[in-house]
Amino acid sequence: MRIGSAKESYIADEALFATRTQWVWFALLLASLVLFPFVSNLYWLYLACLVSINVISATGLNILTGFTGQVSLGHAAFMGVGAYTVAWLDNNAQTPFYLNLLAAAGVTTAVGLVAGLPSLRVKGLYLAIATIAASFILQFVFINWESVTRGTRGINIEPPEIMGIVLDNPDTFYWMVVPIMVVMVLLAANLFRTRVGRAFIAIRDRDISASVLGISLPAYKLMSFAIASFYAGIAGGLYAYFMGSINPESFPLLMSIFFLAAIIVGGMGTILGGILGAIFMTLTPEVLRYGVDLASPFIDEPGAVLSPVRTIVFGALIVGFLLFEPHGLAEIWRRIRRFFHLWPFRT
Amino acid sequence: MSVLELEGISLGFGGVQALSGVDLAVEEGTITAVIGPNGAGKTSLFNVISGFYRPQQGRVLLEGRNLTRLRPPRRASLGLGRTFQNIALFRGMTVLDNVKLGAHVRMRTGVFSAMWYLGAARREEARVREEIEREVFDFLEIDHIRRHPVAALPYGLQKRVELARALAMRPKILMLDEPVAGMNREEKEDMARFILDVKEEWGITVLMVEHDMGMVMDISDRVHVLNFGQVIASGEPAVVQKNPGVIQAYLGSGDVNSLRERLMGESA
Amino acid sequence: LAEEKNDIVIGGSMPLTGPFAFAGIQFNRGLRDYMEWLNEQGGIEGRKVRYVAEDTGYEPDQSVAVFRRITSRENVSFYFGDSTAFHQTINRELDRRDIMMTGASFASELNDTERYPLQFMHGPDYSEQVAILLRHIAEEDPGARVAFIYSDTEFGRDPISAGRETAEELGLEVAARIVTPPGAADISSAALELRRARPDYAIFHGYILAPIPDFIRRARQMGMETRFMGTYYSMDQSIIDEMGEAADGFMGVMPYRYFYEEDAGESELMRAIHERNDEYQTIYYIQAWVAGSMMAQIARETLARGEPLKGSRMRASMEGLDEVDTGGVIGVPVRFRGNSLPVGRIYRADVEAGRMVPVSDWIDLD
Amino acid sequence: MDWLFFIEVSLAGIGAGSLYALTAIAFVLIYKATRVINLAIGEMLMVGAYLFFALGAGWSLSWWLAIPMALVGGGLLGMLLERGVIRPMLGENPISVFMVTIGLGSILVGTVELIWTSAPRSLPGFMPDEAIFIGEAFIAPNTFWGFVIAAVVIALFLLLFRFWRGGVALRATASDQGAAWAMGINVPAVYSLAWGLAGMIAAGSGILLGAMSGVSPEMAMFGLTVLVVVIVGGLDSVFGALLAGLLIGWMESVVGVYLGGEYEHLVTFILLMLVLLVRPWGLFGSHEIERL
Amino acid sequence: MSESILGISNIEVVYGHTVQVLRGLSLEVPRGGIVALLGSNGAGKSTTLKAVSNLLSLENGELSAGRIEFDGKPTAGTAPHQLVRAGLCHVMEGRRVFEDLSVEENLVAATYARTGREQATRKDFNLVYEYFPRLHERRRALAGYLSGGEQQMLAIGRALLARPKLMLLDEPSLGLSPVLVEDIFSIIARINREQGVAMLLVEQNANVALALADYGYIMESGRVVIDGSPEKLLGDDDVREFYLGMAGAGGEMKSYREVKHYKRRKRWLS
Ligand SMILES: Nc1ncnc2c1ncn2[C@@H]1O[C@H](COP(=O)(O)OP(=O)(O)OP(=O)(O)O)[C@@H](O)[C@H]1O
Ligand SMILES: Nc1ncnc2c1ncn2[C@@H]1O[C@H](COP(=O)(O)OP(=O)(O)OP(=O)(O)O)[C@@H](O)[C@H]1O
Ligand SMILES: [Mg+2]
Ligand SMILES: [Mg+2]
Repeated sequence: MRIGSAKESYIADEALFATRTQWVWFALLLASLVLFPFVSNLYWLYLACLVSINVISATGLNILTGFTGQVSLGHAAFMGVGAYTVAWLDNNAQTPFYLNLLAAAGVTTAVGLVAGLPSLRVKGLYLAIATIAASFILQFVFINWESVTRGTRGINIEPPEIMGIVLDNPDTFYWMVVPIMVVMVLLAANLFRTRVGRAFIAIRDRDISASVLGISLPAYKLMSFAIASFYAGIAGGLYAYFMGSINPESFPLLMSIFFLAAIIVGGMGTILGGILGAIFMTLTPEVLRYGVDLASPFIDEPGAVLSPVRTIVFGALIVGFLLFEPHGLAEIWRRIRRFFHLWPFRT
Repeated sequence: MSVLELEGISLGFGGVQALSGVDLAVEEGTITAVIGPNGAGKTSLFNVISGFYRPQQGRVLLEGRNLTRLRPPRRASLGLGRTFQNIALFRGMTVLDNVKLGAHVRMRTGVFSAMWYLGAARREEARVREEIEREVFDFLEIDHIRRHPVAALPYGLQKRVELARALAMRPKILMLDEPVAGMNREEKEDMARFILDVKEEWGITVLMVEHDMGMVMDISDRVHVLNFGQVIASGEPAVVQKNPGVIQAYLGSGDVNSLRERLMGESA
Repeated sequence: LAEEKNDIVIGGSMPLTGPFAFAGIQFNRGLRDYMEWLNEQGGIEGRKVRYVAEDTGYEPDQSVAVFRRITSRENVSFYFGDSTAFHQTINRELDRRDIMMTGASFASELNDTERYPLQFMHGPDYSEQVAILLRHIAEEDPGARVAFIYSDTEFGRDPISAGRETAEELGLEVAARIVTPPGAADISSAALELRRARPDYAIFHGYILAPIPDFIRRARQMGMETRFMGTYYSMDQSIIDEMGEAADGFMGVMPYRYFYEEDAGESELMRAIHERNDEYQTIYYIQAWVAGSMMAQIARETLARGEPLKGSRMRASMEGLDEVDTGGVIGVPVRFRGNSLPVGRIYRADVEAGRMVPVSDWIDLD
Repeated sequence: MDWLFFIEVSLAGIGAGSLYALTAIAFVLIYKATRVINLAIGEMLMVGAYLFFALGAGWSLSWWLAIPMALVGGGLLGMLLERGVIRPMLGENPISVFMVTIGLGSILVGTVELIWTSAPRSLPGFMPDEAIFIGEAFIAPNTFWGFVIAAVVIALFLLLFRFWRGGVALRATASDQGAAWAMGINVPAVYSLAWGLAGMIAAGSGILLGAMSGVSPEMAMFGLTVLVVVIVGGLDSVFGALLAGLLIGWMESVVGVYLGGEYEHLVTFILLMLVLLVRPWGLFGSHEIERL
Repeated sequence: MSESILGISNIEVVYGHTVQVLRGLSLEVPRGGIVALLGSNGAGKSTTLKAVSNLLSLENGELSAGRIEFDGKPTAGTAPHQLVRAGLCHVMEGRRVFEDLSVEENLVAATYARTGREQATRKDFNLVYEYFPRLHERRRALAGYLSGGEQQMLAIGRALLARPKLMLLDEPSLGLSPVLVEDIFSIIARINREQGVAMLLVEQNANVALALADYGYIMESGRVVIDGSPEKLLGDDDVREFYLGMAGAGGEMKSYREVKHYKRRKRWLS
């Protein structure tokens, strides 16, 4: 409940940031994104870039899985398609980087549409498993289509260049990837203010009654797959540029699970959830690393427990959130906000 | 004039013949009730009309247009609105979003304009929002709950939201599957009033399935009786009510007092 | 702290956990011990050497993260990597930061001075390892039939096409190429395929242990007389401990001396290793010493030329080396060809003696 | 065509397939009773193998002691997972439960790596070592004995589901736990039983698999193929699991030999896609009821 | 042996630690008697039944105060299946048949209710089929494909097979045709008479429920607001208006067409 926010028009009521405070927050957030490079070191910038790429990808998966209810375990493979498109163009057709990125998104969208076809026949868990199959088939293509992918040897990508500046380091890359991330997130947020986004949610909640309400299931399911793949393509393309080299093992099933975990932990079906989840899941290993550093006086060979502990924590986060906080970090965030909103008048 | 006509609809599931050769016409501007024993095929008939089931035979005509080959979404956009026997709201959404979804078929925004949310998309959202507020929420007296998630609402209100959603479609014909099942008398009275107003103020033709005979007899203009997938009687409520076949198959004694005596007899 | 500034820093992305941990832990210990020993000897040109490493779990993205983390805090001159994918991914960054790198990967792909000018291998690449094996076969048994058994991974596929060409050149017949899917559980049908091909020799590549024992056991059950061979990463002593009887006669290529080798005394590094350790040390531990000593040597040479410890300069001095000092761990004088040292010896598992025994001379692919 | 060779390859494939089938039955059991798609089945199998490894190699118990203990351990693990994680998720949407099992899988793998590291290990041998010939066709002894053991267990379960009233109880519980409970079925016990039994079977398959190709955390990947098997066979059909297991085992084997090992998984997943498109509920599964 | 088979005193139920639904509800069901429980939507009728059969835990609900006794023993701490086996059978709202079991298998599942007692025989099945011949016709069909009425018959049939001492019936007439409502209620009456099963009957169809019951309770927002014999309840103005649809004190049935747009408030709400 908010005091003194009577809307003057329905347009205002439908706005993304309804109140002045929200606008202020958004501006502050943008400002801190701008200031961040000036106060952090390269390593933190590296993480920031990685987080941004993951936010894009997770947001895409959230549209498909969180909002439309189509579980996909092939998201990483779609990113792979984007990455290989960029890599191939970079090595074979000296096209500029933004064209490559758009092409990556385009190709991935096309592949995503095909991979989404099973969703017209099957749903729920069956679909999830069909996407595992799709991801294995893509993996097979990455490995065996040697003339394009160089097979298991992997393929190198030159860093992108904008107006003569080579973005070969996080401190420059940051200025490219963060704005893209912000735009992609805003686009996704807009989507769910309109009929298209609502139709997605309707399909998630009850697909047959959605269809009787005039929502064409095949069209919207495929649309959702297409949008998610578009995001995956952009993220994959950026990933290829950022890493500078990719191979078929860069996009394993585990990575798809990672993104699924990110949206679970963040909160399925909220834009904020995708963002928070991607940030949280990308940074958790870092926190663990510090934790293990702290614990080093007490255990011998602390380095050697890090990776199993990471695996365990990864699983425990999925289980824990689903058990105790099924709406994820986004819900925790809302609760915090509510608390401070009414503070000191608690309800 | 009939808005909706069914011609020779037959529908079977494996061994079960749910509908066989049903002919039925719904006159414009009426409340038409379909009654019949459980399992007679009423819900199946609705499902055939909205396109969820494909009949083996027969045609569905809406304002003379053959719908038989169309899929459910297309039929909805041509003006078939409906509510469901078991509430089928989108439980993850608020009342407002549920109702907005009803207006889905009347909106045009595509993905691209949706994502940029500029100009046309923005205007369309605002327009629909305003219409819903003005016409639907006000009418059904649910404006106070527009921001509530539907899953938490009491049953009666959920039914009302479902009606609101169907109205937001601005359908030519509104199909209600047991709109007052599970309600007490008081709530039934509210719902009856809404249904009458839908007909009278909105000018929408209503086709409804209902087992509450009191209500069916009071508010409907025409009644069709279905039994074992066949129409066994049609006509004015008062006439149908006296049809011995209908009484035997469906209505029973219909008299509380005689029932009471019967029950007393049973339990004596 | 001023002193620390002058240190020569060697960074490492170490697979202390994950499927490669058995080697990673040894690399880590080996490098640590070697640096300690080196500092006891007075460091490099009076400068102390410091070794900084973190676990990667053998995940390339973690390796990259560790690299970023270490290089953002330290002025790194050398780096030790853990997987081919990491070596490839980080290459651009190496060039940018002018850091020299070696590591656990002997991928043929990396043996390309144009693409990977700042990387080197302290042994033969996988194709060269297979070539050494084939060379030995061709000598022992001219015209023999050879089968390749490899896993369907980047690691497994690496030397296969080159291996076929080499075999043809040497007049050997490639009787079969048998691919096993990654993480394969059951190799029954692959074993049948092997039996049908009836090769004289079968070379495994792309595995650590499983499914090698299974293959050998089944071949015995089917009464085959094929001799089995492996490449570097399946040649540690542990294969005898794990496989028991079945390991007898298993052969493979090894560029370094084993810990228990009699003529260990000839070698300075082996002596140092023995001083520090009473128990058996794995070949990975020894490998780390070799890697360390080569880094030290390159650094020494560069400093001697009066140049800074920058990758490009170090590359030049590395190429200038007429003979690489391996502290005697590699039994013959070697020098870089491309990014690798294409030298090795064939060893055979002697289960009764409980150790690996050399069955060939040092083979230099030249 | 070399028919003897083809037969040998087929037998080897069917032998491997029997393990798929056995593990698939653990999966089906859980699904039948609790409607949970258990993606952690591969990990449960792996834990079973490690338990046997720990008891047999670590504590050097003899195999006839170590195997029952590992089986019991697997059963207890199943019950523990059910009690601790699955039961609190009762009534949540199936997708959440499915993802919980992914999380569980991760926890199990991490724990195994923490305790035993991820180095591959070999199990103490317990199966006869003499080569077996059917006619002239050779079968590896552990494939053969693995097949025999799996076949016996599967047959037992087929009989159980046919003639035991409990089968109805399992399915009733899966269909609507609330109603089943209100019908006098001890729902918590059914849950524990299903998971316990499944854990036991999974551990058994783990031991058999480990005896063939050693144990390592990578074994968990076996679960993925099992997933394909159950989907192809129909999630709730024991018979389907059996047939699909053998079919896929055989197919992988033949494809691996005649096309090359890199095609094994590809063909499996293409088969999966085809089945999903033609019969989404699997070859023998039952159709989900959907009404308005 | 106490007079009543079920005694509920002063219970309170909270859902999800936050929503209090029952606020000190008390009622009693005599042995072999039929008691009707009426109330508007959301009053907490189903919650009451779930509290009795201990099924609340499935929905994150909790009995936070009060006491329930079945057959002289407190039910607290007894698992639902044990209560059923002791003779308390809950026919839940919304039928809740096992959709992907056949009709016959649904009945087989119900035999678990008799674990520890005399086992069900073919005769028991035939008895069910005799009460509901329609079920016999469709005994091989999947329950999920039955029509609403058939499912309701199956739900009651299952309860019958359980041979309970007390049946909790939650809106058995929901969605049934008038003739079936009559049938179902006469069968309920028959079961009550022939088998001596006590019934706690939750119904929206007040007319029929009060016709059948020996005693009635009317609840609003979690507590009983009025109770008494059917005659007493039928004579109450509020009950007549809000539950039976009779205009005022006059006793004429109101027509739905003439529903007033303003409403009188219930006396017991003020
Ligand atoms: N999807 C389906 N598959 C198989 N049989 C079905 C299916 N849908 C309905 N039926 C069968 O068709 C018949 C008619 O069912 P329908 O739901 O239309 O009845 P109804 O008249 O709406 O009954 P009620 O008043 O109880 O709702 C029933 O016998 C039912 O079992
Ligand atoms: N699982 C639950 N969690 C939270 N609140 C619940 C839950 N179940 C029921 N409620 C709330 O408890 C109240 C009483 O519900 P209950 O189902 O007992 O009502 P009822 O009298 O049976 O109504 P009806 O006539 O609709 O069946 C309602 O307001 C409902 O919203
Ligand atoms: Mg119906
Ligand atoms: Mg209720």
